[in-house]
Parts: sequence; C-alpha cells; structure tokens
Amino acid sequence: MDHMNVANPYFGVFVLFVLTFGAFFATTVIARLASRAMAAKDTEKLKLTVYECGPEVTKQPNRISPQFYLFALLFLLFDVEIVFMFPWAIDFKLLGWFGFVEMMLFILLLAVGFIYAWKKGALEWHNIK
Amino acid sequence: MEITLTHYLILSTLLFAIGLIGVMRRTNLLMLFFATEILLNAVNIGFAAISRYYGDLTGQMFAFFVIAIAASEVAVGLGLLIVWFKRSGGIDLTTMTSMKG
Amino acid sequence: MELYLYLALFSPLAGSLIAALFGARPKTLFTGVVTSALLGLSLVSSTILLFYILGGGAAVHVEMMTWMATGDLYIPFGFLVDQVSVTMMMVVTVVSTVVHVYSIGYMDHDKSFNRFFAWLSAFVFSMMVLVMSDNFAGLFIGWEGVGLCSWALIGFWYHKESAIWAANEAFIMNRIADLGMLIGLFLIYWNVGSLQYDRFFEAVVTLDQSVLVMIGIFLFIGAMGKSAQFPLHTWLADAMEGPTPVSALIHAATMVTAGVYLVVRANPLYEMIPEVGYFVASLGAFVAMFAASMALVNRDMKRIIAYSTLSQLGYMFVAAGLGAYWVALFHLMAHAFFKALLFLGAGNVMHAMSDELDPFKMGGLKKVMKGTWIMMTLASVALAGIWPLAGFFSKDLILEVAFVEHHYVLYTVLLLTAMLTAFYSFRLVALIFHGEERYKEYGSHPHEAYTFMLIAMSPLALLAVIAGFAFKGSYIDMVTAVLPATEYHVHSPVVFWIMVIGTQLLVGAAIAYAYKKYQNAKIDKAFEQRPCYKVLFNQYYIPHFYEEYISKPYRELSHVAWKQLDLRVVDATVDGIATLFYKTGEQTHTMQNGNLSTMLRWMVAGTVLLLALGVAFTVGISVVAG
Amino acid sequence: MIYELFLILPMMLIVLGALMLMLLSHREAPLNRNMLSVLILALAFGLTLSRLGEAHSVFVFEAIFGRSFIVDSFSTLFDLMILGGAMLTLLINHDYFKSRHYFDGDFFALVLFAVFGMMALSHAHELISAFISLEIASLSIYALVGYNSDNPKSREAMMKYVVLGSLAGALFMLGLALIYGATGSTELGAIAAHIAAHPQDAHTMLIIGGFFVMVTLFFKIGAVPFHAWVVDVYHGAPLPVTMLMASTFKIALFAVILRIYLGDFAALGDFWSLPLQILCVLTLIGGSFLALSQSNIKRMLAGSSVVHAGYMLIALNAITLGNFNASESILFYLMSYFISSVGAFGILSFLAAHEHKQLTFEDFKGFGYSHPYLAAMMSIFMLSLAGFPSTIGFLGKFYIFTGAIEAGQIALAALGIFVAFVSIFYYFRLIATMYFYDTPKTEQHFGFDTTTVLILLMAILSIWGGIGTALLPYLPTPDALIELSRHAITSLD
Repeated sequence: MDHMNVANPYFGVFVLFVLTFGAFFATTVIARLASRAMAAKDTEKLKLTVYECGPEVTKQPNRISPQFYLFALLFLLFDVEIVFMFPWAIDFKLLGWFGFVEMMLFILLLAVGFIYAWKKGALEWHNIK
Repeated sequence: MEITLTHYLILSTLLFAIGLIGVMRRTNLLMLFFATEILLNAVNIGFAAISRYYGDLTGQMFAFFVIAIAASEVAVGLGLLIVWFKRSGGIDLTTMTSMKG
Repeated sequence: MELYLYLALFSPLAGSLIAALFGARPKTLFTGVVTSALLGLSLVSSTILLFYILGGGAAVHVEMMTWMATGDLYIPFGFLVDQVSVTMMMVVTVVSTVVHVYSIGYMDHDKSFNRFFAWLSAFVFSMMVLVMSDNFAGLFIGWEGVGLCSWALIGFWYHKESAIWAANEAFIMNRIADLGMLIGLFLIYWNVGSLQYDRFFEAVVTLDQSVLVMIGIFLFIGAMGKSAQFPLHTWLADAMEGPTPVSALIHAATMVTAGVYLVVRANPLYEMIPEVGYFVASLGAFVAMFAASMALVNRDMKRIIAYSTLSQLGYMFVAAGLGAYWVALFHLMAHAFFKALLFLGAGNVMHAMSDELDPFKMGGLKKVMKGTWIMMTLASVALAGIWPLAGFFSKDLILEVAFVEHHYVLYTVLLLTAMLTAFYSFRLVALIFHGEERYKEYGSHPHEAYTFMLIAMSPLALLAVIAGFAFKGSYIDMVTAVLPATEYHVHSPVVFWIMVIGTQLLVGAAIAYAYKKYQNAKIDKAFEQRPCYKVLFNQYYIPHFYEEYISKPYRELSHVAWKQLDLRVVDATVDGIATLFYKTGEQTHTMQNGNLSTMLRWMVAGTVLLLALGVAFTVGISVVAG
Repeated sequence: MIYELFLILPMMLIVLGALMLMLLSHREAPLNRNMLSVLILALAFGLTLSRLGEAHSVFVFEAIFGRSFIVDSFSTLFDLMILGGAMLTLLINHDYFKSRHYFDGDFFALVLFAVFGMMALSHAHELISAFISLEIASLSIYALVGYNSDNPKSREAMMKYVVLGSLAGALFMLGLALIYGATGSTELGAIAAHIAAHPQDAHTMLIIGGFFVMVTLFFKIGAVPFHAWVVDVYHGAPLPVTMLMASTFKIALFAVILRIYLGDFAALGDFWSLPLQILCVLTLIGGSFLALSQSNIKRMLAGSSVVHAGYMLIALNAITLGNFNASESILFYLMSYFISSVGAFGILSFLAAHEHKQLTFEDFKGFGYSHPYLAAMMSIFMLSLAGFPSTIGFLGKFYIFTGAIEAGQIALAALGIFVAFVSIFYYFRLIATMYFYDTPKTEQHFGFDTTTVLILLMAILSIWGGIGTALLPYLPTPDALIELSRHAITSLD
C-alpha cells in the first residue's frame, strides 16, 4: 500500500488552512468594504430614528416554552444512540448471545439515563412556569 | 471522472475550513455550535472515505463515535444556551465579557 | 566535637521556633530571654570548637544527610568546621548574642516583640548554615535564608510605606545577584559534577581557564548583591529602615560580609584567575572611596554608618581580590565588632532622641549619655584605624598588601579613604556628643539606655579595643593553615615606619579637622549650595538614575507592552489586514479581552502557526534526507 | 478473566458509584454525599494501591476491546495520583460544600464521571478510546464549571470552555483522521510498528495528524497560545472544580501525553522538538504575563498554572530529544505542583466558605495577623510554587532543569530559571500583602477540622518533600517517589 498516495493530497491540509485564514480576512474586509460602500452617506441622525410618533418596536415575545427545547435535546441524545444499534441489528445473528448481552447492557445504561431524566422532572410537559 | 479518495479528502478538508471560518467569524452562539458540527462532520467524511479506501470497517465505526460525541457536546452546549437565553435574553457572544484581564 | 557543631547550628533554630510559637501573641519577655540563652549556648559551643581548632585539632566534617540522591545526582548535605568557618561562627555568634540581649531592651515597647525574635534567631540559623555548609548548595540555602529573613526584618515595621519599599528593594536587588550566583553554581555542577567544596577545589586545576573565569565572575555577582557592591549598593542604605539591632547584626556585621566570605571560601578558584581577582580589588577600592564620600555629607546617622559599612566592605574586597584572603577575613572580624558596636550606640542615641536621625538636631549628648558616648568614640577610633585598636591592625594590613603588591593606585585610593573614614566618623561623634545642646530647640528629653543594654554592648567594646593586638598572632597561625599564608611585609623598615606613622598622622589630622569643623557647627547653608555637596548628598544621583532609567522605563515598557504591543500584535496577526486598512477603533482587542471570538481566533492562529512550523521542519528534514 | 476483572474493578467501582449517586440525587440526602463519594474513591484507591510496585502490563479483555485498553504499572501510578487527587480535592473542600446550597448529589456524580474519564485516559492505548475518555472527562467538567447557573460568571466560563473545547475536540478528530489515513490504525502499538517499518521522511501526514492531536492536549493543559480560556474558566468555575481542573485533570492529561510521547511516537521525537520549544517559550513568557497582571488570587493562580504547564513542557521537550529520564521529573513535578496548589486553593476555599470573600489581593491585607497559621501555610505554598529552596517545588524545578540541561537544552533551562525568578514577584506579592498591612480584625481562632487538617498536611508535605529525606530515616522520601515513577515508566517500553 503506497501511503504517499494518501499523504500527498493531504499535504494540502496545510495549504487549505492558510487559505482559511485568507478567506477569513477576505470576508472580513469585503464585509466592511461593502457595508461602507452601501451605507447611507448621509448620516443625519434623524433619518435613522424610529418614524415620528411610531412606538418603539417591540420584540415578539418568545412564546415557545423552554421545556420544548429540553424535550428536543433529550430526543436528540437518545435518538443518536440508535446509530450504535443499527450495525448490531444487521449482524445480530453473527454476534449471537455475546452481542445480545452487550447491547442489553448498553440499553440498560441508556435506561438509567432515562430514569434520571424522568425523576428530575425533565419530561413533565405541564410543569411549565 | 472517477471520484477517488483524494476528492473525498479535499471535500472533507474544505468543509473543515468552512467550519473554521464559521467558528472565527460568527458571533451568534447558535451559529458557533453549527460551525463545530460542520467541523466534526467534515472529519466524519474523512473517516468514512479512508475506511472505504482501506476496506476496513473500523473507520466507519469511528464516525459513529464522532456522531455520538458531537451530539453530547451539542446537548451540553444547547442546554447551557437555553439557560443563558432565559437569563440574559440574547445569544450574542459579544455580550459575554464580564471577565477580562 | 560533632555534638558542639550541632548545638552551635541548631540552637538558634530552636530559639526561632519557640519564639515563632508565640509570634502573634503580645509581648512576652520569655521569648527574648529564651532566644538569647539559646544563642549563648551556640556561642559557647562555637567557642569550644574554636579552642579545639586553635589547639591544632583537625577540621570537623560531618555529613548529616543525603539531600538528593537519584541516579547520577548525589548531593550530600554536610557541615564543615575549619579555620575559616570557625572564625565566621565566632563573629556571628558573638555579635548576634550581644544583639539579642540588647534587643530585649531596644524592642521593649514594640508590640511585635516576639515576632522580632523569631525572625532574628531564624536569621542567625540561616547565617550559620551559610558559613558552616561544606558545599555550595548548603551555602546557597543559607544565602537565600538570610535574604528572606533580612527582607522580613527590614520590613518589620510594615506600617511604614518606606520600610516595605526598602524591604522589597533589598530583596529584588539580591534576587538579581542571586541569579548570577545560581548560574555560577550550575556551571560548577555542570563542569565538576558536584557542589562539594573539596571536590570542586580539587577539580579547579583541571578546568579550562575560560570556565573558571565564568564561574568566578558569576559567583562574584552573587557576592556583589549580598555585600552591596556597586552598582547594586543602593539597597543597603535604604535597608536602614529596619530596627537598629537588625542593622547592627545583618547589615553591618554578618550578612553583608557573606560576599567576602564567599570569595575567601572560594580562594582556590580566585587564585587561578588573578585577572578577576584584580577586578574584584579595583571594584572594592572604588566602592570604598565612593561610599566614604557619600558618608561625608549625609545627614542621617544610620545612613552614614551604612555607607561606612559599604566602604569597609570595599576594603575587604581589595584584600580578597589581591589574594590576601586571611587579611580580608581578619578585617571582616574586626569590622564586625566595632561596626556592630557603632550601630548599637546609634540605636541608644535614637532611643534617647525619640527616633531622631539627624545629627544636626543633637549635640552635647555626652553629658546625658556617658556610656554610649564612650563606646561610640571607641568604635569610631577603631574604625578610623588608630593604634592600638582593632581597626588599625586590619586596615593597615590591607594598605600594606596593596603597597607590597605594587598596586600603588589602589594604595592611594585606600589611604585617601582612610582619611575620609576618620573624618566622617568623627564628624558624627562631634555632631552627636559635643558642642551645644541643639536638641533643646526641638524639645527632646534624652536619657541614657537601660544599663543592661550597655553591659550587653561592653563585650563588643572590649573586642573592638583588643581584637587587633591580642589576637593577631594566634589568628594568623590558625587561619593560614587553610588559606594561602602569604606574608605581606614592606622590606625596608624605614618605608614601613614612614607608612605607618604617616597614615596615623593623616588620620589624626582628619579627626582633628572633623572636630574643629563640626564641634559647634550650625548648618552651613552656603556649603549646601555647592554642586559637589549636592552630588554627594544625593548619593551621586544613582537612586535617581535607577528610578528614572530603570524602574520608570520598565513600568512604561510593561504598560506599553500590555496596552500597545499586545494590541498591535494581536491585531496584526488576527485582525491584521483589516486594521491596517480601517481604524476600527471599536474596542481594543487585547489578548485577554474576555471575548470568545478572540479566543477562538487565537486558538486557530496557534494551530496554524504550529502546523506551519511542523511542516516547514519536516519538509526541511525531508529535503536534507532526500 | 477474574484477574482482568480485578484489574478494571476500580474503574467499574467509580462508574457504578457515579450512577448510584446520580439515581439517588433526587432523594433527600440520607447521608453526606461528599463523604459517600470520597468513600467510593478511597475504595478504588485501596484496590489500585494493592497493585503498586508490582510490574505488570496487560491488555484487558483483548478479545473484546482489542488492544485499546491497557493496565500497566504506568497507568496504576497515574490512577493512584488521579484518585488521590480527587479524594483530597473533595475532602479539602468539605467546608465549602457545606457553605453553598447548590452542591447536590448530581455534583458528586459528575465528579465521579470526570474521575472515570481521567482514569480511562491513563489506560487508553488507542487514540479513539483516548478521545472518548477525554470527552467523558471534559463533558463532566463542562457541566461542573457551569454548575452554579445562578452565577453569571460561572455560566460564561462554561460557555467559553464548551465552545473552545469542541473546537479542540474537532482538531483532535481531524488529527486522528490523518493518522488513521497514514497508518490504517489508531492503536498506539500499530502506529509505532508503522513508524518503525517506514523511512523517516515518509511520515509527513502522520506528523501533521500528530500535531493536531497534540494541539488538543496542549489546549487542555493550557499551553500558550491555546491558553485563552484558562484564566476565565478557572475564575468562573466553583472552587472545587477549579482545583480539580488545575491539578487532577492535568495529571490525567500528562498520562496520555507521556504515553504517546514515550511509548510510540518516540521515534519521531526530532520532528516535535522545534515546535515544542517554541510552545515552551511562549507558554513560559505568556503565562508569566498573565499571572503578573491579575488582581484576583484565583486568576493569579490560573495564570501561574499556565507557567507550571510550561515547566513540564520543558521536560517534555527533553524527552523528545531522547532524555527519557525527564519523564520522572514530569511525574515528580505533577506531584509537587499538586501538593502546593491544592494547599493554596484549599486556603482559598476555607476562606470562601467561612468569610464569603471575593479572594482578591485586597482581601488578604493583614491576613498574616488575622489568621497567622493559615497565612504561614499560604506562605509555604507560595514559596513552594515559586520554587524556593527547601520546598518540594524547588526539587521539582531542579529535576526539570537538570533534565533539560542533560538533553542539551541549556537555553530553555535558563529561560525556565528566569521565569522562576519572575514568578517570585507575583507569589511574593501575596505574601507581602498578607504581612505588610495592618488589619482591623482581631486574630481568628484556628480550629482543627477536615479542611484545615488537610491544608496543614499539604504544608507539611511541601516542606518534607523539600528537605525531609534523611531527617526521618524510615519514612518514604521524594526519592522513593522518583523510584516509583521510574519503575512505572519502564512498563511503557
């Protein structure tokens, strides 16, 4: 196996890192140039204020409960663990009892986490203040 | 044109570079987490491609591990972000300078 | 003998620990008495050792423990009592016992009485470690220990800003010098593989000349700091902020002479490098003159004595630098006695005058303070070098050494300095004790010190008188057993007598002039306007120089480095191009501005930097290899 | 099989203990959780201690884990240091835990998880396992840093640490991908075999990958220029967590760094040395600047911890140049730094628990008179951290500098000595503040309780480690420690 085959193109990692920096600076500069070029040259203060007697713009209050995000996070965490079960399921017969026990242990650990979340009240939907 | 390992690796490095730029440029904390996800997934592409090149499945297993770790990192980060947002009403990192010096 | 060695070494430590136990309590007379008694024990043991060595006994050498032993590294920790160290032990124990007893009276009204004795005894212990160690590592530990204790004692009255400042100044100056010393020690270890004195001195002959010169120079830098030689001398005068017994013990008799001890101890090294020795001697002569000139016009009693110490240290370095090690050690010993006496006398005067330091505000004190007057006069006579007191024998020897070795420039400088010494010593005596009673204008009510303080000082007075003619002979016999026994004799008796009598006459004239000028001196305003007075009074403007050109630029530089350089560097590397084109002026991007984005950029920048280096390096290696 | 189970029993104990604490956390505390976790740690410590001194090197359950998990004398010593460190950290903060309401069961569960991650780190013989262990430890520590979410500083510190930490993690993975691409394996032994089988100039990719891995590890120990987080995170984190990060976590990180450098990448030492030297210089100087400019003691100690990492990098550099003996000096230095810093932090924690202070230099004015004993011990710790002769810190530095000189790195050793001299300024600033100012407060009573006794123990250890040796002939000495580490390191060959 000729490892140089792999090494040579990856040598470009370094070059790309330098390019990253170039791009970083370039975008910084362009953004500033552009904003300056397009900005209104007339910086009379009044023009930038809120229209006459119009009320201050109020933000849309965040109506989504934080509990929702917590749910989403928990879902994400447990969902991701599926990736470990997928290969196990495919090779279930090959792995046999050993694989089964191992996966049960894994699920047990997940269950501990689940119980913990439950007891902590993270799953209680109505518990919103 | 045949797509070789090199192409995958260049893709992965490009993605990594994009992620790095994001990390450096963004001031929105949510975007920062997006950027770190891009970084990790760029590496995943690399792992999968190399694994395929060697005909060795371990590389793909590594990708799974990376996904799991990325998820837990993001979970910790987002959990904190929620608390942060509830307390300070914003997720802009330029406001995060109470300690300096 | 080993028992006495341990007794001499550890009884001060025991005293210090006992006193430290009561450190934060209000005054208990007990601590003072116990520490003094334990020091007395140490003194007795040292005396027994002295007589043992005088009687021709072999040097006592004990290896107490192995300090470090791993692999090739083997540093045993032992103690050595030979002719040189026993001399130092006697000096240290005699002066410190006297100072301890004296301090019981002097510190009588201080609320930190116990703390004072804890530190003072700790100092004595460190000093004993310094002089008794049989290797450079032990010497260095003692060296650091005395530095630490001196720092704590100078800053003893920590409520005074000036005391804190002086303590820190002394400490920092000494650290600078210690860095040199440490490099010297590393060089020794590196080249010899051991820090034992005997191993090193055996190896000296085999080492390269340039290495020896380096070691000699670096060790001497260490000695310069401790002995306050130019240009590290400013701390000594400022160290007078500490209590007077501290000045007597540490900044006159013992610690500041550690540098001389180091040079004497390392005599086989300096024998091999006479050019460095000559430099040491020249610097010594310069400092002798330089310090004496500053003492001429100073108006602070303790500073005058401090400058005189500096000047006498210069004498010692002349002798040591010219290879007359035993002469240096002899002067060290004699000087310790009369200078400590002088300081303690000054302490009495300060007490009497409620801490007044300006001798122009005293005058005529001999009526009320007869005992102090007699002792300080004796000490000043000894310092001036009048026959038959101690100073005559030791100082005259140094002059002879310079003459015999044909260093006539040094000789002349030293001779002049001897006159200056006589002048400023008696200027001080005249101002304090004679003439009109000027203190009455300032409303002071002087009184004599406690009798037991005077009694405590009397051994020093006795030694200041007899140390010269009584001990010289036996001392030379003893100490030349280990130090090069060069005789310094002016061959022609005529020249010899002319020199001796001439010196005595010149010194006498200087004394007479001092009395005449200052007996009834009012402050001479016209004289004070003269430039040479100003230069001397301001210590050659050296403290100003340090402040203006070292401290201030350093502060400025660090300020600039932090605010400007850092800003620029970060912006140059991270935001570089952008800032070049646009003066954003939004907010300063210092390294630690607490901004997460900056941190991330630093991190990526660091990675790229490291990667660039790595790639450059590997490519370089590939090119070389391929 | 049974023997292998016995070998990993300490780690399993920690995990089970952590799970138990986690599940019990919602209950009313039936007993002191702090003492419970200390008990678990002590049990694991005792089990590990029984293996000390016995030479062994076993790939545990090779059939299942492959060669990714090793138990050898090296990891045993590090396990002991980690467990002991965590135990002392928890015990010395006993008063602090009682004085703050937010330390509930979860906190101790997280500490145990972090300890588990650190132990796994010292056992990892494969880079993916090393990464996962590192993440277990790091994730727990992220949560611990932000544990007091009522404190905005704590939250801010956690956020900074999490974001920077994930960037570092991504770099680690990139490096890993490169190493995997170059060698086809991430197992340290296989990598070493690959290096040995190929010519020196064919390792470009492997070296670049190695750099990324190292960047992450150096980030975690706080080497400049990856140090930006250190001061803020140490400041924002609760005191016990700061202690855990400053001492115990660093020990675990050096376990993996040493394993990588000594065991397997040793052949590529030449390539690391130049960047490492530059890193050393940057770390020593940058860290000194950081420490010099702080007004809060916690931040000053954080800055100085960067400098201490720099000293260890000097020794690491000596290793890359072929002086493998320098690794003992790292181990010794870790111990000496641990003792002195835990003591110093312990005093801070004691004060924070009893007097609710901000812990700035201002607060220490006249400390020498209000708390004479604690102030004396604080002075000892500061002296030891500064490397004053006759303290354990001096010996640690001495070994490091002599090791560097033996490897021919005289310039670095000189810089190290210089930085040590600079460090005297900021450490002595504290001593001077304690003794050179008056305080209106009267002397406080010095009572013996868990915290103060442990602080006293640390103070005694600092002094004993510096001079002890032959004074008490039958007690173990620092030399014994060196012997122990030498013995442990032989198992890497």
